[in-house]
Amino acid sequence: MPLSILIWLPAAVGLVAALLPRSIGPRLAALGTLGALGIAIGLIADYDPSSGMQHVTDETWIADLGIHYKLGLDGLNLFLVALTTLGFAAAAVAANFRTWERSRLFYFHLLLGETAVLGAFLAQDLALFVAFFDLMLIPFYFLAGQWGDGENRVAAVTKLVVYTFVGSLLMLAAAIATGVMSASDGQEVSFALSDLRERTLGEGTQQWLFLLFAAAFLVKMPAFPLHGWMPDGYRAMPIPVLAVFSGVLSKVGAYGFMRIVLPTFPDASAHFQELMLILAVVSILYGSAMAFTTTNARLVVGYSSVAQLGFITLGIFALNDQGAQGALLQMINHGLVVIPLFLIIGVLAQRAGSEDLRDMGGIAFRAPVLATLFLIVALATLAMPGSSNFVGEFLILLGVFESKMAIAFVASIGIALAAVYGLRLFIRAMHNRVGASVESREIALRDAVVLVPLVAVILFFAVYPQLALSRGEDSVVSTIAPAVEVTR
Amino acid sequence: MIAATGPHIDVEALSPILALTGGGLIVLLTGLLRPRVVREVLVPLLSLVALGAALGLAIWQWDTDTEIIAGALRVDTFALAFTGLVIISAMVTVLLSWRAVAPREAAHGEYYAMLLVSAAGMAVLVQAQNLVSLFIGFELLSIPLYVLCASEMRRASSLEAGLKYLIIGSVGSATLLYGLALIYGATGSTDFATIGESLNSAGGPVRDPLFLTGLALSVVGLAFKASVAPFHQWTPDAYEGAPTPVTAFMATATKVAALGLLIRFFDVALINAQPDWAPALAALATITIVVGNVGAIGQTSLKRLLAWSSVAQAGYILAGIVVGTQHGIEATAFYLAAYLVMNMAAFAVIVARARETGLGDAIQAVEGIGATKPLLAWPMTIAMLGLAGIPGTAGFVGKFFLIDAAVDGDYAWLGIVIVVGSAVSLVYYLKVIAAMWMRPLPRSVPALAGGALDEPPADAPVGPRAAGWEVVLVAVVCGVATIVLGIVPGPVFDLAGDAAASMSHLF
Amino acid sequence: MTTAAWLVLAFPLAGTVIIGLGFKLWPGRTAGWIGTLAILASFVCAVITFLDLQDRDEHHKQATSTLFDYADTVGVDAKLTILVDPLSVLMMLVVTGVSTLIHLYSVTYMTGDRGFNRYFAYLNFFVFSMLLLVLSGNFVPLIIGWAFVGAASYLLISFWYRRRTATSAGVKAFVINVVGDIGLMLGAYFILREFGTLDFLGVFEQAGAAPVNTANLVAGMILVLVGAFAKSAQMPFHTWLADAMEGPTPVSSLIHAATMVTAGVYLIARMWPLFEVTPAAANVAAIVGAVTLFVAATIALTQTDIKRVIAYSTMSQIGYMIMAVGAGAYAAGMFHFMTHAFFKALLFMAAGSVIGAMAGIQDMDRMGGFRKAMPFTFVTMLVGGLALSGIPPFSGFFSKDEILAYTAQRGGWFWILVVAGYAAAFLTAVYTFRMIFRVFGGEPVPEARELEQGHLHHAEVHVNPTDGEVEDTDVGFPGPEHFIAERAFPMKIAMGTLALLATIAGALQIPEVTHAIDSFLHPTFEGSKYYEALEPSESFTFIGMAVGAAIGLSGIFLAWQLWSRHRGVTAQLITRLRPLYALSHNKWYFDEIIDALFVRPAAWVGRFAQQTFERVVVNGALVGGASLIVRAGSAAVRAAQSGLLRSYAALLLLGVGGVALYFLLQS
Amino acid sequence: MSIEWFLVVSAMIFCIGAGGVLTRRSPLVTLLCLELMLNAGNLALIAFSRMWGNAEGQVFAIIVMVVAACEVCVGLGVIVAMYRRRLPIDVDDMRELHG
Repeated sequence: MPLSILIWLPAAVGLVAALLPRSIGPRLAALGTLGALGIAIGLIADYDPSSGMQHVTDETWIADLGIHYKLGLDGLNLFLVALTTLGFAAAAVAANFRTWERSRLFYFHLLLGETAVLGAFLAQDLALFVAFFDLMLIPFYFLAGQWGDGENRVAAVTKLVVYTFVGSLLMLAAAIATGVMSASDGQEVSFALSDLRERTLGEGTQQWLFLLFAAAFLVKMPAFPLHGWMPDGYRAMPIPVLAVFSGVLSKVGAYGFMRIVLPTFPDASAHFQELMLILAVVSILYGSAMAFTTTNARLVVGYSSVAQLGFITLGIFALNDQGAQGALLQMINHGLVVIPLFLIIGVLAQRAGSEDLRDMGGIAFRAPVLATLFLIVALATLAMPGSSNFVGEFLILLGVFESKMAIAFVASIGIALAAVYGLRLFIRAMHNRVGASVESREIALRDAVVLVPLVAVILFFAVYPQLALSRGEDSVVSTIAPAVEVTR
Repeated sequence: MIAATGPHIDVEALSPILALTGGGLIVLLTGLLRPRVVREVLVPLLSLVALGAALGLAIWQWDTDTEIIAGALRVDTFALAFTGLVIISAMVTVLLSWRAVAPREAAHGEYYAMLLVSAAGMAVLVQAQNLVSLFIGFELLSIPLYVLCASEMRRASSLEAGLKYLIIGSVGSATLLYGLALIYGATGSTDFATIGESLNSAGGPVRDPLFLTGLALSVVGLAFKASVAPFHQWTPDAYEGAPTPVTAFMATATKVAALGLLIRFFDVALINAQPDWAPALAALATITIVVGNVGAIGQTSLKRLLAWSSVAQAGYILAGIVVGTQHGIEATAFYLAAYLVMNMAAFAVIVARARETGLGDAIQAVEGIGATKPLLAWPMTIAMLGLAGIPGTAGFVGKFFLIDAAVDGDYAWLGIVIVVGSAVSLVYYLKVIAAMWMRPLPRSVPALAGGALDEPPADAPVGPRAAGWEVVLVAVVCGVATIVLGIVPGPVFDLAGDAAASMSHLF
Repeated sequence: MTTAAWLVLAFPLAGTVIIGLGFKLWPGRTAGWIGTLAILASFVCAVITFLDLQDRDEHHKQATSTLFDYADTVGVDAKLTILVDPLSVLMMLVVTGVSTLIHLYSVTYMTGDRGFNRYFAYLNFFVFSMLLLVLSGNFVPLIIGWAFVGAASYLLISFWYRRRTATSAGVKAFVINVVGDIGLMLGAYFILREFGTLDFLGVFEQAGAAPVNTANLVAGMILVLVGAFAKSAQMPFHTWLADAMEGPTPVSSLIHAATMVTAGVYLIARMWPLFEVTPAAANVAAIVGAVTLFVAATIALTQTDIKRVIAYSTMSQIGYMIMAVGAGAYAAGMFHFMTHAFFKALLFMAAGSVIGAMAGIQDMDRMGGFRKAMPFTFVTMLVGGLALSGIPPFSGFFSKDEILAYTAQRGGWFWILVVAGYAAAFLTAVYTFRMIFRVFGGEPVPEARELEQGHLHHAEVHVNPTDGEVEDTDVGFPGPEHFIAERAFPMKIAMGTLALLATIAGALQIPEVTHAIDSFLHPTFEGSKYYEALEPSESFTFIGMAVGAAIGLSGIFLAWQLWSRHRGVTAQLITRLRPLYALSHNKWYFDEIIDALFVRPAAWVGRFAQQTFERVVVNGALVGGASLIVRAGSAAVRAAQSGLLRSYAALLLLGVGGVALYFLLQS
Repeated sequence: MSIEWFLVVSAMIFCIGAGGVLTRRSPLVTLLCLELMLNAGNLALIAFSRMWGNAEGQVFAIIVMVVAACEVCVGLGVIVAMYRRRLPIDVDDMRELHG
């Protein structure tokens, strides 16, 4: 029940806010997201690591198709849910400090998006997951298309939606096939993940289904070479929206691998392990290479995300506990750093009048606080030891090291490259001579209100990642157990 | 004295069709009366009443299962369900036609009478279980539509549409007829059941070239009506040329009837030849999905765009028939219902904007309405998302159901074709949405109804005027229905289930 | 006792936070004093810890304490553990002690810089990181400390962040250090795989039992060495150190001379149980150390930037230490670490004082004749120089000779290393006194004269000493003030103390007389193959010392000949030995080589991805291709939709034919 | 006389009709050709009904005639309407709707 409330609260608030007068609507929307955040924190507080799936809701949705409205919370999605609420809260609050035309509609879409993402994370029924997964994108289409930046934003965001939908819809077909085919004669067709996990599919079937799912998730992340939608899409989105899009939505793909693919298609996962690992490594290297050559600040972060998601994929397809734990932690970490990073880029763009690194420089000159916040986030992004991101990468690489040592060594190059593009971003924006058109101003209070808490969370996890690890451990281990068994 | 005892007539079972035809006659006659109010208000009202009556009777007859008129028609839940859909679509059409141009030009009485008769034809079609009644229904459906297409007689494109539809349609029916003739020749009967048996019997004509040719020809004839590629080419032209309400009717009711018939024809009469025709139909479905979706890209006329999309949708629905299972029929029935509401919402908005802007059905007509006309923008948005199959709408559940059926019937690859098609379809559905929400209101178009136009395009009906509350109502209701069907599809599922259940020979 | 150790960690961190959060509040030099006191406090705590340790009996001079589980999951036991034993205590003492003095020095030296508060926040953060590194009893905290010092060093190198030279030097240092971190991390993986734990003691216990030179472990230890080399600027990871001189001089003195760069030495010493079961890896360390100490010495000969000369000498001296610990002369290595910390910090401070007198100029070609103008600086630098050159009785003499003597005890090919060591010792004396003669000897330069008249020179335009770009004195550039020891009491104290230490510290470890360090560290190295075994014979020791002293003196003599007596003769030498000179002056072309091997290829890949691949494949083939197909299909279909009624009919009948054909083929 | 001959003839008529639809540009002629196609169907029906000796085919045929008549009426009606609007009576000129 609390989960249903958590999921539908944002959408409901969004709807109400859309009907209220312009002066109140946005504020209410922000409050709604904060409320969701509150609930999420409450869930973390009373989460009990030992007792598996919690707060399970299981209603029949469409009997004829065996689709259930089944939600559940465990260590695997606990912190991702929290991250989602945090990200959307940050975005909503940040947005509140800007004026948007037709603002109420803006918040309606934003909160609808939050509902969809939360649904995707909490769904314990494959069909339900797919539904939320596909729904997720639509509000962002409106957000980017109506309130985005750039002349050809509509074209860009259409490309984004169509591109990702090709993947998602393939997954829809695959999901249905999974449900139908896994039901052996006499069995009721069921999409409940717990059932699918029991009902094993034939090796061949698993393989083509795996590929369809992988297509959806890899596009969503995005992973090399399926990131074609990313550059234009990222350029088109308004900053607060982009922050959540990159910080939260990209995780759903990775989460899908852990929650659905590994348990449901263990043999296929093992069969395609090398392929996925190689894809991941290439993503890391390619993303990094792009990140330290692009001059558009957004895209530096965008491509760095490609690399980071590569690490996460790497951890997942190490197909062992360390890798999975690392991947989960890294999902949280990446979300935590990317959200403030994009917000900071927004601040920088105000100061430099452009998002191009070549127009920036010396912004730290009169803005020590901004510089410090940015520095902390940047160091976390490049997985500086002492940050939670490092712990994530440490576990991920350890996992890969245990399963495929050579790949671990190649991937570790990515860490060095991360240092290069991370510092490059920081220095070319904040340091060196003050850029021609740059006006170095200290961070405004309204930006600080959003950024400081986020940075505080980063610092907290840097000091005590164990919080996430200990709560995640049991669930992660048991979820990916089938795949681990196969590889043994 | 000899009491003349005519053949027994099961009036109850026949009542829906009777209501439609009778209504048609009454409307036709009422239309002859002079006073304007009679023609412009009473006539549509009467048509609504007739349709309402027919619907009521259909519901009253629910889960009867009898043969009437010496086995020419079969009244069962399936037939009634499809009849119901047809009638609903007709009712909506009446609402859209009220205060439209077409009825005024082709006298109201005639216009609505045609509509009712055509509906009656569709009812006959979905109940037909005999080649003869099949053909009668087929023509009873088509001929009035030819006229309706051409009913905006002052508009050249309307006439063109009418004639094109007529000629190509006649070629189609001729082909169908010839096919039916051959099937009759091969099996010696015009009754579906008997045909089925003779196919079943040892040494039956399943492999007989005569029969197979007949099969081929009739497949084409029926596919034509359902605008399945490559027999779809009349669709865009007819849809674009015809008066928008008529287009709406064709797009929805005709599809329902044609596909209902296809089910009856293939899954009853020819079920035993399923291995023969299923692959062909699957191939046709694939072609249709591809052609329809790529054809819709880059269209600037909304009606034409929807025409192409309806082609694609026909392809999706065909998948439900291919597998020849109850599950498939259920899926088809449900999808048709969903398809009906989604399209009606869209067409209602087109009608409204055409009246308000005088830009006709050009996509510019809806540009920027997101900001000014939420009551039109939202239904259109929902309709587009629904047709694209986005979760939360009837379209998603429907597609889910269809793919489920396809996979279940070992046609998984068809499921994949469907989803790829849907992905492509996003390109043009999103284009419409973008036009509504992400483009500014064109300067020339008055934001509010009743404003003046700079220069009205060639065949704009008449200058801008109010959309009419009934049109907006239709849009909103259908939009809401789309969402509701997407979130609580249960009830409609049960109806579809009943409909499929009457195909008891399937599993 | 561990509480005191925790406090050692706590104070600098507290200092950072206090200075950082209140950066707007602290007026004048307050922040500097806060920082200094914080470090002083932690020095006191270090002393307390030391005393506690002394009270314990020989075999229990070791204590661990865990604050909390950092990342303890799925077989990874990363706990926040500190390990207090003689080795870490020695490090603690030196680090906190020297840091205190350098903070004191900085309070004056950085006055007037608009980044004063930021500077001390960074500096305290550095000390915290260094202590974390030194104290950690588990690989993960070690790596964290390891990376933190790297970050602190980056922050302080590019402290004057509006200088492009400074920021690029910072990036260089950071990235090379990250490479080191990665090495350390991968090394830790091997160790974890081998012993199933990341806890030092846990590992060390099992290490003794482990078979010698198992492939896994050797690989692991080599990777650990990569970490050590990167941090300690050993070949081929040394190139960042010279550029690191972009930072303020006290920073060079603390981080890039006394403490951080010696972390590698500490690491190897700390890991002795592992290195003793992987002699292969240990030998690598010894050899690399030897190579580095020689190469660095040759480079130092020809540099003209005073700070870079000292930097290369640092590299060279650390080479000695690495060689020592690699060869098993742990105590000697740590001893040299300590003495080096004293005299090298001192040298940098003196250099800083000179630079102050030169108003920021660091080029020795522009210097000269400061002896009269800056007597105190001269004396301290002389002391430092003598210690560095290994002239008895200064501290460097004893520590360096102990290293060489112990290494020689390993016999065999270690002799080659020893020879290299002595050769480098000679060069050391030469370049050290080259520096001293060129700065203090000869005709006084204008700045010196000005100073003699009692006026400290101030440049009218401030320029970046490296690339000569003109600068203002606001945040991100050096402040307008300059300071020399003669006129700044805190600087005097700091330098004086260090000078004293540099002179007398040798007394701790006079062969055959005192064994303070040896015996103090003994508990840590209990059970080591080499610790006692390498004790050289009396005669051997004294021969070694004699040779060492002789070499040192002859070096100084040569320097005197070249740069004091026959000025200008060097010019002829340069022309005569052009290739050698070029090799040395261009630092053996290491920058160029690394640039060609790694930097350029990486950049090229980046450009290729950026300009070609992304456009052609990712957007071209994958996105464009798909849309192209769709659009083509659309065009075709719509072309067929010609509007020609008869063509429609034709297609229809064609379809009929097709379908009929299909069905007939069925039969 | 065996059924084949009837079929051959009806098939030929059907093809002639189809050919006419494809070749002739006057809608009036096209309508005639459509009649031919339908009547080809009729012929076949009657032949078969003869072959099977049941009346169904004949009934069918009669109904088809009616239907055919209706179609022609509608067709002529539309053509007249076009004529009234001075539109060219030529199927190839009806190309306003395309693409």
